[in-house]
Amino acid sequence: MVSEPVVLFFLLGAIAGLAKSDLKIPMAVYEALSIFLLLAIGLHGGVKLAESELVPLLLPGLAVLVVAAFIPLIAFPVLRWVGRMTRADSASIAGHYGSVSVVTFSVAVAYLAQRGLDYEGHMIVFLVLLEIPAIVIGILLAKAGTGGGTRWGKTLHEVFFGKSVFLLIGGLLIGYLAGPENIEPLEPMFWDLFKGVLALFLLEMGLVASSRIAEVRSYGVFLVAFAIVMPVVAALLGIVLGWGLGMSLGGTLLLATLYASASYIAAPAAMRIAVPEANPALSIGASLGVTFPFNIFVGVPLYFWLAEQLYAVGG
Amino acid sequence: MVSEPVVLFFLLGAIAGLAKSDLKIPMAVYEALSIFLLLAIGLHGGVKLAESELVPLLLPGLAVLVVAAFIPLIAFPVLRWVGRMTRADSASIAGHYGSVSVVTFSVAVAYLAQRGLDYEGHMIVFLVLLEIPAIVIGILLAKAGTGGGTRWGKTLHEVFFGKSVFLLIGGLLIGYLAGPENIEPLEPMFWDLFKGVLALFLLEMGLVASSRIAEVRSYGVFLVAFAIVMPVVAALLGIVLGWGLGMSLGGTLLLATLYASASYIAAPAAMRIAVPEANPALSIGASLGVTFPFNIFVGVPLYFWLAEQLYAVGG
Amino acid sequence: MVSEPVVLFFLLGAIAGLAKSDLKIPMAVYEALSIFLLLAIGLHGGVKLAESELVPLLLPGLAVLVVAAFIPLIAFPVLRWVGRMTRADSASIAGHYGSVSVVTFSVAVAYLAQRGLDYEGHMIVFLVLLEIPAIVIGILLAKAGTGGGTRWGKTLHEVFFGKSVFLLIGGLLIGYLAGPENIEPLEPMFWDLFKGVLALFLLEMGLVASSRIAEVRSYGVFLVAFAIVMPVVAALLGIVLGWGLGMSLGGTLLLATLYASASYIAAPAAMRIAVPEANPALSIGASLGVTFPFNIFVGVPLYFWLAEQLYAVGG
Amino acid sequence: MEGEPMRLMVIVTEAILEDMLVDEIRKLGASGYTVIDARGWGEHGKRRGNWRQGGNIRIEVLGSEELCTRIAAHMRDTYQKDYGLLIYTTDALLHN
Amino acid sequence: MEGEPMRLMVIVTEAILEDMLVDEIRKLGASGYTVIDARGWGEHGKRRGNWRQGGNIRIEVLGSEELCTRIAAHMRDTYQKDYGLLIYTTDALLHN
Amino acid sequence: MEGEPMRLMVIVTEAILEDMLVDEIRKLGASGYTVIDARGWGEHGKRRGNWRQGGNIRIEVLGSEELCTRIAAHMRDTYQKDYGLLIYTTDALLHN
Ligand SMILES: Nc1ncnc2c1ncn2[C@@H]1O[C@H](COP(=O)(O)O)[C@@H](O)[C@H]1O
Ligand SMILES: Nc1ncnc2c1ncn2[C@@H]1O[C@H](COP(=O)(O)O)[C@@H](O)[C@H]1O
Ligand SMILES: Nc1ncnc2c1ncn2[C@@H]1O[C@H](COP(=O)(O)O)[C@@H](O)[C@H]1O
Ligand code: NA
Ligand code: NA
Ligand code: NA
Repeated sequence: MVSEPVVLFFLLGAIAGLAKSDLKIPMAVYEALSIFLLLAIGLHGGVKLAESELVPLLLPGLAVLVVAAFIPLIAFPVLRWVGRMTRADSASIAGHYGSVSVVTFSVAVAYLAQRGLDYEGHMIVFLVLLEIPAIVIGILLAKAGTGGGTRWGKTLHEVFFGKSVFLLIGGLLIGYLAGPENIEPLEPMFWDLFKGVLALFLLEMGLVASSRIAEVRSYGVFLVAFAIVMPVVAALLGIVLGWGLGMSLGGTLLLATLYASASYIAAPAAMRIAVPEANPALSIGASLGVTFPFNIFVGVPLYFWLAEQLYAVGG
Repeated sequence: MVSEPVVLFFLLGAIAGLAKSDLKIPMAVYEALSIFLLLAIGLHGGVKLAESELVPLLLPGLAVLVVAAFIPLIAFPVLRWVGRMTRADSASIAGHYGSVSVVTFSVAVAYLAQRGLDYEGHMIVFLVLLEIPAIVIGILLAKAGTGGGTRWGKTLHEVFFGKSVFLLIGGLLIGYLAGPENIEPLEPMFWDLFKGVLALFLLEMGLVASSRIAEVRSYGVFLVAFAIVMPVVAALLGIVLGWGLGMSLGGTLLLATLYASASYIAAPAAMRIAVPEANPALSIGASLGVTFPFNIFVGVPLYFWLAEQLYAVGG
Repeated sequence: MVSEPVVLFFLLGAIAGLAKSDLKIPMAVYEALSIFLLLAIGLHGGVKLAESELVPLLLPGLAVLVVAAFIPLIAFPVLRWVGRMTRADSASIAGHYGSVSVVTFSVAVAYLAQRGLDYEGHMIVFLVLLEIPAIVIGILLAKAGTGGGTRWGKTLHEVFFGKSVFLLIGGLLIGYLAGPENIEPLEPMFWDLFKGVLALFLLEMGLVASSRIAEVRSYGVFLVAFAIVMPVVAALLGIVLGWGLGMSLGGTLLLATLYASASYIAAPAAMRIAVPEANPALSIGASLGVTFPFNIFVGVPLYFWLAEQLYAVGG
Repeated sequence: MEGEPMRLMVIVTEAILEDMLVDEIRKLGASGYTVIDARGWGEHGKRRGNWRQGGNIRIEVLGSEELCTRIAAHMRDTYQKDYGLLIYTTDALLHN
Repeated sequence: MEGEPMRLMVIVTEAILEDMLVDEIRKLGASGYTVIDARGWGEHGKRRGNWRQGGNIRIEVLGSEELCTRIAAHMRDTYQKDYGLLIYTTDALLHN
Repeated sequence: MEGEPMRLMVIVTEAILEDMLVDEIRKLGASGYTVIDARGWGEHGKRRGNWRQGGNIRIEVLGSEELCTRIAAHMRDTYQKDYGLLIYTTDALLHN
């Protein structure tokens, strides 16, 4: 059966959407669920970080960032010259795939929890670090050689103070400053309910994704193929890097998942402001309509299996 | 004192409404609470179902369905000829009373939990099964001999893909497919919070009901009497049937409550589309303004007492 | 470090607001969180009350009420003649400071829980009692000698049936009537999640307060000074009274906090109706923009320290 | 003021009809529509908007006079008898 | 275009006044009203709509010119001085 | 009917632009604005309003004809090409 039952809620939402059910998650509830997930992930990372030493993380952190920068740089030429997409669309989609998805990450965390596997707490720091640079690279790619001015001020503001990055960093800091004991009274809310809230959020994601898939389909087979092959390629980068850095198997799965996942909270908002000539239906359609379900249903177990092979052989 | 303290929240909401308090539960929160309750009930039923054998359930299930079909068929002529209501109103109200109320059911479940009594897990399957046929019967009764075309496509869609039935069935399937162990991480959310969410939902129900009661009153004493007598009659059917089928005392209480309860989520939506000439103030007023409070305050303890007598005698 | 980590969420919200982050808590969610907090506080108080005897509370309760009435009577002349504010503004602000803040109270409760200190359960009854009279005094001060008619009916209705007082009293009664055992199934919701919900609410408070502080600033240094000195003075009254009545250290901290806190749920709503000529930006700006953060960051630990000194000396 | 002369039609009705109505408005030839959640009161009583069965929507369609006439006729024929309904139009200039 | 000539009145004001206003609008003779939650900015500063004290409502009343004049006068007399308030009207045709 | 003749401008566009737009509208000289959440459909497809990226807002500005012309021109120049956008105006009388 399926790797992790929580993804069945995505399926339920998608069916509701495709069957035109009157099931609707009000926008206010969607906002509340996403604020919860971002804060919870951040808090948890902060607590884990408070328990680890920071200096030894600098070098691996840098490596993770540098390798991540290759993802949009690989994606862009493929989209532009194989896919024959406009510069703006190619750059925007590349930015989405370079950035990360908090919910995909959460599904991988749940996948590990189900198997009783641990992971490095600072993975959540990487999650935060990886959200931003790819978006900036995407914008630079869009503007390179066009001479068009960018609303950089507004855009960087949208990136750093957009709720996604802001709540992750905020949660991280609060968790770090407060430490494990002080966070304990918050755990019934932010940790015990985590998976239940994730289930509801996936239900909503299914509803939203189902309305997006039609739009991707109309753009043809190339984009669908890209949205499946690109995450696998990126995950391979992550698996090799995690293994090379001596991470635990769990940590490597999370890194692979981060690389493989595509953003649909931070990136769409930033790109819509900074590269308005890009068609958001394409980038959101690919990342939410294809890559997200691919990752949670097929990707995470696949990356785990691949990582296991490498760890078995390469020790 | 009162059978189950959670119903005091209904009273609180009703007082707020009657006293024109500015207390308001925003529609988005109402939607979120009802999605939660429907999913939680479905999941719980699915898990219970995964633990039981299905084949022995077929015959009792059929019996429960067949007897249930009599409820709207009893209600309709009473409304039409005793109450002198229009065909459309009679049919619509009959459909509401044939269908079931998830929240009344939840109150009965809480009532059993408080007494430490168990019940058959497949009761939740019956809950799902019973929601639909009475609505269809109601529509048929409305159209019989009128020659008026019905938006059947739209109506059946509203019934099956309306959020109420859809989430119950979806939760049931997820619970069944995932099984008890996999659902465990969702329990802090969907089970530990169940009663608290039910309390909030009852608060809102009280607010809504209080605005409805005035409307029923204006229709006179017949409708109020119907809204009290009909559930008791239906509950008796359920008690005798549950006992006859050899159900546990808890299961019989739930069956009686299902029969006695009137829908105010699925039925109103479907009827408004399919029998628009029926006045929704009457059906919702009776089911939500009279029958619902009657059931949770008086009905559930009464049906329990009646069932106890039968089990003591007929044991 | 900070007294109680939950207040860091206020800081996070305030930074988001000042940095013009796109983080927004939808109004529906704000309403839901505040309904939750009010009910939870009320229920908890009711349960505690069910465990204590009522008669011995009458005299202390009266004392608490009478002393509390002095707070607006002290504040009004200061605002009117030192601050040279209009009669309406002075009266409205005095009413806000005489009334109480449920969230400040909750932070103090969390502060005690963190230190493992107990408190008298009937403090929550005092919380309810104190919300109302100061508002009425404020209105009387505004009208005294102006001959202007007041919408008394509407205003008193707003006070007693406003959601704040209504839910506190309602929760109190339900908790009292149901008693500890019956409330237990509601605890995973209303008690285990209390601090997590408080954290989210503080996040929202930070967002709202940040938009208010600018408005106070424009009114000058007097109002800011008032909003800091007034709570300290009121807290001293509370400390001495609590000690005089022989309360526990925890109870005295809560009483001091009640006196020191200023309302921003019940009072603004009532004052806007009853004293419309008062500028709400001033009263809400002072109470929410200055006094609230002062109390949760500095006040609560300060009052606790002061109470400790008195109990050590006078003990 | 310069701009293309148009007619703005506003329909206030029961929220439960939304999916059906917007489909029909598209089929009747509108180039777009805007929907907003609303509450209100009229002949059919108070619509508090606190739950789906009791809420209204307010639909706005900008189009030609002829389109508005067609939509109004359809609405009257199909929904007027049984549902809470208000339809009005005003003059408008389109600027984009 | 055919339809009954009417006047559409729009009132934007503080959310806290809703219950009072709709009562008064009924008493002044309106046959209905429609309320929508709103936010905004004006003379009285920014109304973010993130909590009840800081939100606006937008009330629409379709009626005769005379009704609109009466409601406008009442609003001005009762609320203009102390509350955020905007009142405007436009021509409209009623189609049902 | 008596009242100050004005022009009412309505802008329907993507929710993500709200903060920028209201700043610009202030800078272009408006004395106020009112914002409402909306959903809809138009040339740029369906906007369901179930998440922020997919929602619309509806902005109302009451002002002089000249102000409306200025705002309309700015909106067209800055947002028309890349964003879902509808701009229309109607006549209105201000009553306060
Ligand atoms: N005169 C009116 N002015 C503004 N809105 C109205 C008016 N009459 C009705 N409505 C709106 O249209 C809905 C349905 O109207 P009705 O069919 O009269 O109940 C009401 O709930 C109101 O929201
Ligand atoms: N010129 C305007 N155009 C559109 N809405 C306005 C205008 N002026 C005021 N408003 C709305 O009316 C509310 C109260 O206005 P005011 O009394 O000017 O603060 C504001 O919060 C806005 O929502
Ligand atoms: N003819 C129309 N009538 C009413 N609303 C419209 C119309 N056309 C567009 N809209 C609204 O404006 C938004 C953007 O329009 P568009 O740029 O055409 O996609 C849509 O999502 C609708 O909410
Ligand atoms: Na990625
Ligand atoms: Na029934
Ligand atoms: Na106080």
